[in-house]
Parts: sequence; structure tokens; C-alpha cells
Amino acid sequence: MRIKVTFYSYFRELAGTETVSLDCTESCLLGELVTQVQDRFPKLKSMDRSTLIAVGLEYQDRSYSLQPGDEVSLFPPVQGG
Amino acid sequence: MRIKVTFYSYFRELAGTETVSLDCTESCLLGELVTQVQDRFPKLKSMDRSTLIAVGLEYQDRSYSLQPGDEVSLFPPVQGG
Amino acid sequence: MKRSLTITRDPIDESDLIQGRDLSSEAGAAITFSGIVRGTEDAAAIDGINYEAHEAMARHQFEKLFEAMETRWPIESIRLIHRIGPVRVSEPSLWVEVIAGHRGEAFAACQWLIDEMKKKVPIWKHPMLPESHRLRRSRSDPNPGSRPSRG
Amino acid sequence: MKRSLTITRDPIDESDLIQGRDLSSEAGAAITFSGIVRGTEDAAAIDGINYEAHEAMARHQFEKLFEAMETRWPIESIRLIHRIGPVRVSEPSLWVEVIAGHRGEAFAACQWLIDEMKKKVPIWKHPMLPESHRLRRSRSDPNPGSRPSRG
Repeated sequence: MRIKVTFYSYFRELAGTETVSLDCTESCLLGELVTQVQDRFPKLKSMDRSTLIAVGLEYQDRSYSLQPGDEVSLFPPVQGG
Repeated sequence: MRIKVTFYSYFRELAGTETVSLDCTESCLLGELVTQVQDRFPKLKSMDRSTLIAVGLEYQDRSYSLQPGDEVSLFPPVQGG
Repeated sequence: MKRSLTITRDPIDESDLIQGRDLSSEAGAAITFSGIVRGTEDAAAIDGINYEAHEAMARHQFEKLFEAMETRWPIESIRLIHRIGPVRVSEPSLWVEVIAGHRGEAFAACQWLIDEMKKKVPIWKHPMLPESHRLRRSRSDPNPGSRPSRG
Repeated sequence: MKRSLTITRDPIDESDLIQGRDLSSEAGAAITFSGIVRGTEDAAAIDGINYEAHEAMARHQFEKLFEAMETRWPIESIRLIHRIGPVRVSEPSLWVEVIAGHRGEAFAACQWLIDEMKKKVPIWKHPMLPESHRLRRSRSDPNPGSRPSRG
């Protein structure tokens, strides 16, 4: 299945794009997808420890099983206020 | 010397007057004056433990030595805000 | 630290106070606290609260608290208004604004100031009972509503 | 608990918000917090901050925080506005109002909400560098001001 990933804040600049769509097997783990993203955009790899991950409107950890239609967001620590 | 005492809030009602002037010896203790006040206005005696005492614009405790011209205020716990 | 202290019988116009706010370029947090008269006091309905102050002493005690606040936190500005006289239910009797570089110090200073003023500043509350209540009690108690209350 | 959440590109009119305040007769404390853009970021002068949001997720995360707040404290009303897009120095980017019966719960809830939003709500800051600075850096760094900052 194909999963759309959107980057926010300076992750967008590090990736050089706002979104990317990647293939993964049904029920693949979110962590596997993130590794794929980092392999494709190596500048994001050094940010691994400060990377926040959401699926839809909720934060998820890397053990989450992706489902068809899930939309993933990757971004650095938030800074509202 | 003569010392003017002013009552605030419901102490004024318990005393039945807003102010009173009492005689005490020069350098008499504030505590002695308060006892005189309570003897004259017995309803204030039961409020002794919650009585706040100021001389001029400052709180003072009962060991303060009164000076000519001092003005004493007696009142219950404050409730601003 | 800029200071402004007002003790007044006039209503507090919060909107107008906000419009008069004056910020440096290093101000990052502005906190306001409005203390509002509630409709009940000791479980009885009231029309408002009549505030009494030992005004000269209240000013002096507020100024001492401002001094102490300034030594404890890096505050840019404090504005405080306390109404005296009758204040009706849902109107503010107290308005405090603290402006600082960061929210931590602004919140800490604002809460400290209110806690301290409630111990030190000689102001007292006299609940204003509803008309019907006053008439009913008028024979048995000549001074309703002036005894200690929880605050 | 009444709730109002606004994420907007428009300036925050605090005075107008105060005039629109709606109190029950049991409201005793109203606290407002304004988070204001400071003139420096990481010791460098800036013109303002450009706020970016993952807006749908930000709304959802704010609503979850309001839910949690309601279970923890007896709050009458929460109003929160966060600006996105460019916000100039000395303008508020965030405005929060908490109304409750007593000040203890209002202060606790307001501070908790701001602390939590700074961990959970997907909004980011992009400092806007002064014109002169942008021109000077334009050859060596195509994206000034978008890297991590202390916040």
C-alpha cells in the first residue's frame, strides 16, 4: 500500500519537499516507514531522536501498524505560544 | 500620653465606635494598650486571637513601645481581592 | 519595574486598561487576574460586596509587596487596581496585570502578589444582602453581613 | 465548561475579547495569558515570528487538552486564540482566558494548559530576521531562521 508522508517546519526544508508517498506492506510498522523516509532523505536521519510522528491527528509511536489510507506527519518538537 | 485607636470592619461595630483615645505611659507596650481597649470594649476581647494591630501604616506586635503621636489601628483578618 | 497602583470607587474598565498596555520589546508574557464578586457568600445569595479599606495603610502595604516582588522576579511592569465601596455581583473588585519576559516568572509573581495581599493589605468585605433579606432581618440584627466570612 | 478555540491569521484584539466576556454569577476569577513575540530570538534581533501549524491536528490536540482540563478542575470557561502566519514583535501570538469560581483552580488550569500545549500542539516558530540581516545572509543560507530555536 502507498502511504503519504507530510513534513512540517524545518523537516520540510531538510527533506527538500513537503510530501512524499512511499510503499509499504499492509500492517507494516510506523517505525519501518520512518526508516524508509530517513533512507530517502538522509538529512532527516540526524534528527531521528527529536522526530515527532503523527498518524492523522494523533501522535503514534513506532510500533503502530499502518493501515490503508493512513496519513503520516513528521515534524520537529513543537513550539506554540 | 494619649493614643488614638481606630477600629475597622466589624471591630467598629463590636466597639460601637470608630475611634477612641486612651491614656498610657510614655513607651508603654502596644499589648498593654490593646488590653485597655479590650477592657473598655468587652466584645473585642473574644476576638483577641484574630486581632491585627498596626501603628501608622505598619503592622506591629504587642511588644512594640508606643511613642507620642502614634496612631493605632485594630482590625480583623483582611479580605481584599 | 514600572508600577501602577489604584484604589478607587470607580468601576474597573478592563478593556480600557488593556488598550493602555505599554510593552517593551522584551516583554514575552502578560498575565491579568480579575477577582470578580460572586453571587453567593457563605451559601447565601448576595447583591454585591461593599469593600472597606484602611486606604493609606493599604497603599503602603501594596507598595511594600511590589518592592519585594521586584527583588524576587525580573518583572517589567505591575498594574493593580482595587475597588472600594459597593461592587455588584459579576463585577471585578481587583485587577492585576503582570508583564515579564517569560511566563514562569509572570505567573509566579502574580500568584504570590495576590496571596500576600490577602494576608497583608487592610481591605475588608461587607456582603450586600438582597433587599428582601435586609427587611426580614432588620429587627433582629442591625448589622447583617459584616461578620467574618470565608472570603 | 464553555470552550472557544480560534486559530487565525488575524491580529488578536484583546480589548474586544474582554468586552465579549460572558460570566456566570458564580465566576470569581478570570485569568488571561498573552504570549507576546519578543524582539530577540537566540540573542539575535528579529522583526517577528512566522507561525506554522498543522492546523487540523492542532485543533484536535487543543480539544483533547480542554477535555483533560475539564476532568481535572472545575472551570467555567476557556477561550484560546493562537495566531498563525507572521506576528510582529510586541504583538500577542497566543491569548488564553480561564474563568473559574476561585483563583487557585484558574491559575493551575491555565498554567497546565500552556505547558501541555507547548509539548503537544503542532505549531512551529520561524523567526523573521530584519531586512538587513536577510540580505547579508542570502548567499550563504537560503533558509535563515527556520532551524531549532529555544522557543
